[in-house]
Amino acid sequence: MENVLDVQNLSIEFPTETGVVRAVKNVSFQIKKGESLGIVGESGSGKSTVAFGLFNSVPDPGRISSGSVRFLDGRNFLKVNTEERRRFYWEHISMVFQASQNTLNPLLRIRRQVDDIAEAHQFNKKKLRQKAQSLFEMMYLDTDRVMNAYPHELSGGMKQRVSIGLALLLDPEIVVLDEPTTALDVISQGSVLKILNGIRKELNISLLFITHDISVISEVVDSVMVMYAGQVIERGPVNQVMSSPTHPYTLGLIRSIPPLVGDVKNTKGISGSAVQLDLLPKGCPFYSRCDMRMTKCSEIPPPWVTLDNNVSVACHLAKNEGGDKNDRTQEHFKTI
Amino acid sequence: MIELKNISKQFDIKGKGHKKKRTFVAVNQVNLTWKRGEFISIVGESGCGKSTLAKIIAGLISPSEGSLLLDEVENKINTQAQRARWAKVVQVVPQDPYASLNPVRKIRSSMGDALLYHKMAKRNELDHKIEEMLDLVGLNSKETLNKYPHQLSGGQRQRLVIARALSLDPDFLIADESVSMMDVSLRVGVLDYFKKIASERELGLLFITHDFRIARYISFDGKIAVMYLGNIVEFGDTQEVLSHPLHPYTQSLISAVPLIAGKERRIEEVIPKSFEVGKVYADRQQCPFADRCPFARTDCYEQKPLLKTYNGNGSSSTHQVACHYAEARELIENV
Amino acid sequence: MRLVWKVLKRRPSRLVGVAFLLLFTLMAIFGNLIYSHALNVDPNNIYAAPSWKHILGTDYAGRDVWEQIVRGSTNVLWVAALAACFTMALGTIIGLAAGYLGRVVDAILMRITDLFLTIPSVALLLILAVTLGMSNMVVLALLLSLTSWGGLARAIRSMVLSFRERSFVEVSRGLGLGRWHILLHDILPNLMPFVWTHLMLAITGAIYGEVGLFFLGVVPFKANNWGVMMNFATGSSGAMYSTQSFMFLAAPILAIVLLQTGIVLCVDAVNELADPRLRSSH
Amino acid sequence: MKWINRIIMAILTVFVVASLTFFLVRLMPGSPVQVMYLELIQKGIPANQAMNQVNIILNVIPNEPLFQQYIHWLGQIIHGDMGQSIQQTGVPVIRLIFNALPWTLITVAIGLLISFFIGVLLGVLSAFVRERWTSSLIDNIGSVAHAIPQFVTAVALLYIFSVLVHWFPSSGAYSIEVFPGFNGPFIMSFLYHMALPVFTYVLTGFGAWTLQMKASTVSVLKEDFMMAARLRGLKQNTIMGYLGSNSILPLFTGLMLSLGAMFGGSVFIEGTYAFPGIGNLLATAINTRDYPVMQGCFILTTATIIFANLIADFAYTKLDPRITD
Amino acid sequence: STNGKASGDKKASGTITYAGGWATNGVTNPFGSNNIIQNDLSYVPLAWYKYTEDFDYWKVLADSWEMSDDGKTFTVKINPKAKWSDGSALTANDVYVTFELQCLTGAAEGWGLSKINVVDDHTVQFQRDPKTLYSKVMFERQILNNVAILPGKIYEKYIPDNLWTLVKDWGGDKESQATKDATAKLTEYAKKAQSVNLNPKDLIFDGPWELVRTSSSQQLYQKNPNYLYADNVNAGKVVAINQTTNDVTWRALKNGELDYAGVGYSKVVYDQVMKVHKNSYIAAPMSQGMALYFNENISPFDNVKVRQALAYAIDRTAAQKIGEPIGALESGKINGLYKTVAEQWLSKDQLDSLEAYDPNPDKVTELLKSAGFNKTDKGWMVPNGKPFKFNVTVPNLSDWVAGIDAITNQLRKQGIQAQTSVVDTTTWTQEVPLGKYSIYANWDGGSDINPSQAFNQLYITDNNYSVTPSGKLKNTATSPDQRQEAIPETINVPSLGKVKPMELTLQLLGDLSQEEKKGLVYKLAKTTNYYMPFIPIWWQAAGRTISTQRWEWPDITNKPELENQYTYHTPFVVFQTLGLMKQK
Ligand SMILES: Nc1ncnc2c1ncn2[C@@H]1O[C@H](COP(=O)(O)OP(=O)(O)OP(=O)(O)O)[C@@H](O)[C@H]1O
Ligand SMILES: Nc1ncnc2c1ncn2[C@@H]1O[C@H](COP(=O)(O)OP(=O)(O)OP(=O)(O)O)[C@@H](O)[C@H]1O
Ligand SMILES: [Mg+2]
Ligand SMILES: [Mg+2]
Repeated sequence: MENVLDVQNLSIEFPTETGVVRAVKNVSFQIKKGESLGIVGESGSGKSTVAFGLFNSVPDPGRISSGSVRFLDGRNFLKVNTEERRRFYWEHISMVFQASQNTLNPLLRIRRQVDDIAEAHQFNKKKLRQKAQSLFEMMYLDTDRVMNAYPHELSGGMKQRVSIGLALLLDPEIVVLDEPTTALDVISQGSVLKILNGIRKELNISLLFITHDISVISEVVDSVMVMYAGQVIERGPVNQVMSSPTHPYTLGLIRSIPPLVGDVKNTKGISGSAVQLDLLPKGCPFYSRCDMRMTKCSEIPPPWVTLDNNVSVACHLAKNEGGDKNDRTQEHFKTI
Repeated sequence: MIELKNISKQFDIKGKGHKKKRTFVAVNQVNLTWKRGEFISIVGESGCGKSTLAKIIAGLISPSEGSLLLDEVENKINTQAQRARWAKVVQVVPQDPYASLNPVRKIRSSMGDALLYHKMAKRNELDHKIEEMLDLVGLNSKETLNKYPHQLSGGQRQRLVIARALSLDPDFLIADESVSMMDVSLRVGVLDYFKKIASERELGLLFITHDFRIARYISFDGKIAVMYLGNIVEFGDTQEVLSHPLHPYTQSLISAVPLIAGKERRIEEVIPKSFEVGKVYADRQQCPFADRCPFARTDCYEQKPLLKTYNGNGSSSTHQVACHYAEARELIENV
Repeated sequence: MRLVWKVLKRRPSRLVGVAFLLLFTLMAIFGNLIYSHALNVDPNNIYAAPSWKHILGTDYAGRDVWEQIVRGSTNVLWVAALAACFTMALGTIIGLAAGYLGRVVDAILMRITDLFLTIPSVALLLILAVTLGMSNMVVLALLLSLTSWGGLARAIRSMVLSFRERSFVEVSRGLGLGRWHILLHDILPNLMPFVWTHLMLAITGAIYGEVGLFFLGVVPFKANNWGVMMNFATGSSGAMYSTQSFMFLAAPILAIVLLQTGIVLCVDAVNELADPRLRSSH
Repeated sequence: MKWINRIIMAILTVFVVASLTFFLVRLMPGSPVQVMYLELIQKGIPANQAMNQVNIILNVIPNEPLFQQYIHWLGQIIHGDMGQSIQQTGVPVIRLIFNALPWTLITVAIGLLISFFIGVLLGVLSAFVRERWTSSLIDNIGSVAHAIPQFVTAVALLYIFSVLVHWFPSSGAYSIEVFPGFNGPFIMSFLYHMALPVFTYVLTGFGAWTLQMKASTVSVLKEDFMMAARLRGLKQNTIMGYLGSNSILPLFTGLMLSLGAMFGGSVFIEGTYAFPGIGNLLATAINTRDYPVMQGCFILTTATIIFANLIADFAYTKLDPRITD
Repeated sequence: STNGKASGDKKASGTITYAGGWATNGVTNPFGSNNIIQNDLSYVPLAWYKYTEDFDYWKVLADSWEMSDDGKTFTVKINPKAKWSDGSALTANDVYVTFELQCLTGAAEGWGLSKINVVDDHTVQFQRDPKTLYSKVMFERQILNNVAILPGKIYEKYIPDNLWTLVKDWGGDKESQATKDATAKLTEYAKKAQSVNLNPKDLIFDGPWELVRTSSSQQLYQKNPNYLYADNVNAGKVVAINQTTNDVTWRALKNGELDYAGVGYSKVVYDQVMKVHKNSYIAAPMSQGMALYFNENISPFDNVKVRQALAYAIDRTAAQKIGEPIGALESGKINGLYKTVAEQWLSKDQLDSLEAYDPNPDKVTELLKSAGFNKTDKGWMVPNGKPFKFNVTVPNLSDWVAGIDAITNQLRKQGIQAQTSVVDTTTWTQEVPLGKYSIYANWDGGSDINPSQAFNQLYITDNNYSVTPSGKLKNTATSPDQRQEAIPETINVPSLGKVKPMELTLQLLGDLSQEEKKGLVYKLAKTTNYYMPFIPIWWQAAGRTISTQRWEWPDITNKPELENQYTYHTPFVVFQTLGLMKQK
């Protein structure tokens, strides 16, 4: 299967008064048709920035310092001119935002916002409205009411589902979902995840699912990428990563989720504070919080290693062969 | 011991346009007993009245009906003196640690205020006291005291808020969604603080959350109350409620929790008929969940079920539920 | 002090503003000391050109224009500062009371505020000024503040209302702190950045009102004032109509413009100084 | 229902203001009755006779207690009669006001619209180039223009455009040689005469709009829906429409409020340009203690402000769907 | 209807634009108290007085007139060719009604007019009350020159049937009920006639121009083709611009918009205006000035020596240079009279005998010391040891303020704590007669160049007395404070002995021979010069500016009768009527 999306060495910087913040560093990944990839990481680890990077529209004052983004047509999307880029958006790649409650123009009815999309991409307004209605129906929404409503008349969960509906409107090849459930209630979140799962399978589209809560992800994505301080530190099939995390950070993330059944004794947070981009050592970014750190970790950036189980990881501890790594995960498993 | 007896709180909702004023019941006939040293979690969706209940207990708002008992003595909180006294009994740690620290005051004055006001410290020993408090929550007082809230990290702020609540040496602590704004990796740390401090001081801890994982973690040996539209629909020992939820609402809540691949597995699912939280006004006499309940029958719409002890197969006698057709289910199991 | 300098340095416009403001403040403070004697009328030196003796030339009565500007600054700045303080006090107190003392007080105070906001303030000012005769600076300042506190009161009230709902106030209530304690220690400090910023703007407003009253010439005057100078320059002395008398017209205009510019350019610096959040986010 | 209440409230406010000003203006030193009475006495007319004559000439009952006068006035005002001018015996206040009002209203309205337009443009511009020197230049120009008193600007403009270069006339609202009405020469003459007053309103007014619009635009630009609109591939026009409608909306209330401020400013501006509007009328009335005229101007201005606010609120609920009332 | 009547008239194509209007939004009613019509332009009197010697007039509407020898009747014949602008004849009835209107306001009664008879269509007879203090000459001038003839048709209906009875009652005993009633009635009718608002289209005119349109700042007039002297008039239009403030007029002059304006100047403006548009200045004499008045009830200003000392202390010429630099006349010898009038009525010797009060510091010291004052290093102290305070109140007429400021500055330099207080004009008008100010600036001189009027103002009216029509003095003060001048009935003047200024003034008002009058004038002037009830600072400029850019104005050198028109009439009305103006 071909890659719908191919990102190579994407780096994004934010110049600020105190210096340049490198929010994303050398991030590379590919998504195949129908595949869904999850990005997990703490707040500030650069997840949203990667997403905006895909659209080549990093918020001010950010800039993409290097790398390439290629979609199906194989061109470097970062070099495409504005008008072409505009046409490309939503028809090929669309997005559901982190705070999607606020992504609808508060002054226009949903209907008008659908029309605006139709107009921008030269679709038949009537047909597109019908399409929107059928999508909203798929999402258990009262279509007539929703179409004629102003955003403020809808609840958070409804708006989120409307956003997802709008994202699917033009049958894009890939949909980016930036924390689509964070602001939602448990039941709403559950429903949204279910809907996403269903749609993904039904429409065979690719998803890029961004979240800071690793527990949310496992039902929806095929593979997962863990980010820390703007860098990818582990990547692999979701089951592999979840069941045998290699990087201490990934391990920490999983361990910080209290289980619903069984003993809670082994639940444990990661010490230290969340990502601080201005306090990074030369070597491994996780150095200061890692409880398995070694002296070389602070000096030498860990190499990128691909393990047997299709998992790639950037950690000095990770080894391609040898038993101690397996022992460690094994031990960890027992603790869960 | 704090007891809630038939506590209700109603709000008048201003009518839109031509519509009349309506009374909206945020908390409905809640009975709850909370002993010193006991951990209780309250779980429910947004808007179900969790915070309102917390505020009533903390004496921040007065209930429309019902009474609040401290050690079996009825307790009224009307005057400033009564409020000040009650503050030393119950403290709340609010949801957003950033918003709950005064942004333009230094940590020192934010922390010291209450101590001085209640004359629990003299001005000259204030710094010392504050340092003690900060040590307790594991903060370096030298680094923090002269800073403004925005100069601290989320976790530090949350700990400060806890320390401040504890400064009055209360017997009971209410934590309202205290970790929902935090990163996953930091949550457990804060929860551990709560647990540690509460057990060290034998505090009663009322933990409000919408996340069953957190509820379970915090009150692992305590109790869980599930709220829906102002009502407590299920109440019981944490383990019991989670392993054998009785109320369809609890069941659908638990069904909605995303599972961790490779650790947990879903056995059965209860999906509500609608994903929107309904609204129930004072004048309706029905099961509040009836509109969304996949198992609702006619009498659910006619008669409001009361919270009563469930004596079904194998349950302990502390497990209470407000459902005409309560049925225990096991939804999730370990892999 | 270091902090002030740091904040000022951030933008050149702030430095310019402070320079203007400082200049006028010095004038206001030391002007009356330097020029303690009465203004010298000299019929043989009417509308003299600028020279070393008369930096800005002389006016229609042969009086030194620079001296008048300096003397005027004392009056203008004092009244403006006083009026701004009164405005602040009035607006803040009424705003706090309305926002914090419950619905009845709120309703009454807000009706009054609305009334003051709707009455055309310039007209009211004119009538009051004539009525009270503006015998001294304090009365004049009170008058100016009387017509300008409304907006502030309303803003403060809505801020108080929103702060009242903020979590940290709730927490303070939960800690059993008293109403007044909360008002003074929790809410008021949060309003201070706004109040400080508003103070600067209130000064510009007061200058506008004060100088304007004198410019219109409907009120009695004794003191030197830029407004009086402008009135004479555009009116009876006809300074507007000759290049010879240009300085007499231009000097008060320039003084007002520079002073107002100075204040306005300082506003964002004051804002930043008053608000610890802005200060260290850079 | 709500609007009826508001309208009643508005009328009540106007009434209260009118009543307050009734007493206020009569507190001013130098009552016209006194002035005329003493004049007559100096002419040699006995005191009681002089009083009588003042009574006849001035349309007021001298020595009538203030409260009685007020009751009297109430009776008048209820019938919509604002009384007659004292100084210009026999001329109804209404007529004086209606002679003056159109000039003020038109100049203020045009000035307001132009300054709003310029302010909005500059505000958007400044928001787009933010954090750069052009932006802070625009901001500073805006706030300085806003802070410079109207009369200073007026005098400066008068000096430049009427005294130095004789581009614009020195007084009046139109040339008497044209026939007032809807005809070309009259309109041209009016435009020519109002150029300077309008220019002054614009110069002193646009700054505030620039600052407000900038703040508003900056906050809308930060809104997620703007980014969303861009990523949806909407056309630039549509996006600008989103930005414009959302950021102008909060300025509407201010637009109407500033109408009141500009009415106040007309005292300065019309005085400087000898422009025969409400501001001039009011200043003259104050100088001559013409109570009914003063009151008339006051009532009119207040009513204008209050009803402008009412209209603004009403329009706001129509424009912003989030406000449902 | 009036529009375009003169449009075919080639000769009358020019426009005169002048600044002269004062009204703002007034009524169009030539008899109205806020009339917006420039009556001079639209309504002419029977004759124009030349202000040169008594009995010298230009005939306007009147053909001839005659005063009976006993001074009881004055007969006027109207020019039979006189017409109204609508073409109807101007008759005796119009004159009759016009003067009846004057009776309504009480004005005519004041001059001693007791009855009018219409003899025939063109002849009117005026009856003069012989008891009146108003002289024959003044009576004649009032009838001929001072009242413009208004249309009888329009005003008839405002005249009460029993007018002459009321007029008679009015002149009776002031305290009688009949007098009070008559006054009330007359005023009521006057008010009706004055407050009616007439549409310009309904009005008819007998002057050279008819009113076409008014705006709040301008009025437009058009030539009246039926005017008696229409052949001479060659200005088809006149535009009158309201003179609200001087600076508006200055701007218009500087922009070359005006052909004629009566406006004061400061030096700089004067220089600028005269440089452009062929503007030139005509210094018209005017008998008004600014003076410092004392409230002689307030110590130490009750002391003649103090007042004299102040007169020596003040440099009036310097003050005038600042306050009224252009066109003003120096105050001259202090004697209560306008300079040229004094020269006319007093002989050179008499004038020389008056003290000049030129600035003289030694005199100041001498006089103040003799008044018991002390000079310390802090300045002058009054006898009780407190500082000598000199606080002048000035209405906010800016030229006055500037002048007074110069004076207080002078005084401060001489050790007197002098200060200027400015109040708004209305407050000032009210508070001056109430005696609120110890020293204040006020208008100087009567409104006439006749010395009797000047002294009447100074010694009778300002002293809160009035002369009844029957020639008696009456105190009008309502409180003791009001007698602000408080000039004693008898003053002991060195070299004259005891003088009773009020009585002398009263005599001066009556019918006396010129010689007798001159004797009285000298006594009063001498008294004033000694007693110093006020210090005149300058005589107001009444200069007129004309532009010869569009119009050629008549040469006035050695033609005092023409020169005087600049002071007393709207000059171009007279000049156009006489055919003396040419368009360029
Ligand atoms: N406008 C900006 N200016 C400066 N730095 C920025 C800006 N936007 C983002 N950053 C920096 O980029 C980093 C990554 O931000 P990003 O929003 O991508 O994080 P995230 O992983 O999406 O976090 P969250 O879970 O909170 O959404 C942050 O550390 C932040 O400091
Ligand atoms: N002061 C008030 N006036 C009117 N309604 C109120 C008021 N406070 C709360 N409510 C309503 O009462 C209901 C319960 O509110 P509450 O804040 O207790 O919910 P919650 O369970 O804490 O929700 P969340 O999880 O969102 O914090 C909500 O529907 C809310 O709209
Ligand atoms: Mg993000
Ligand atoms: Mg809550």
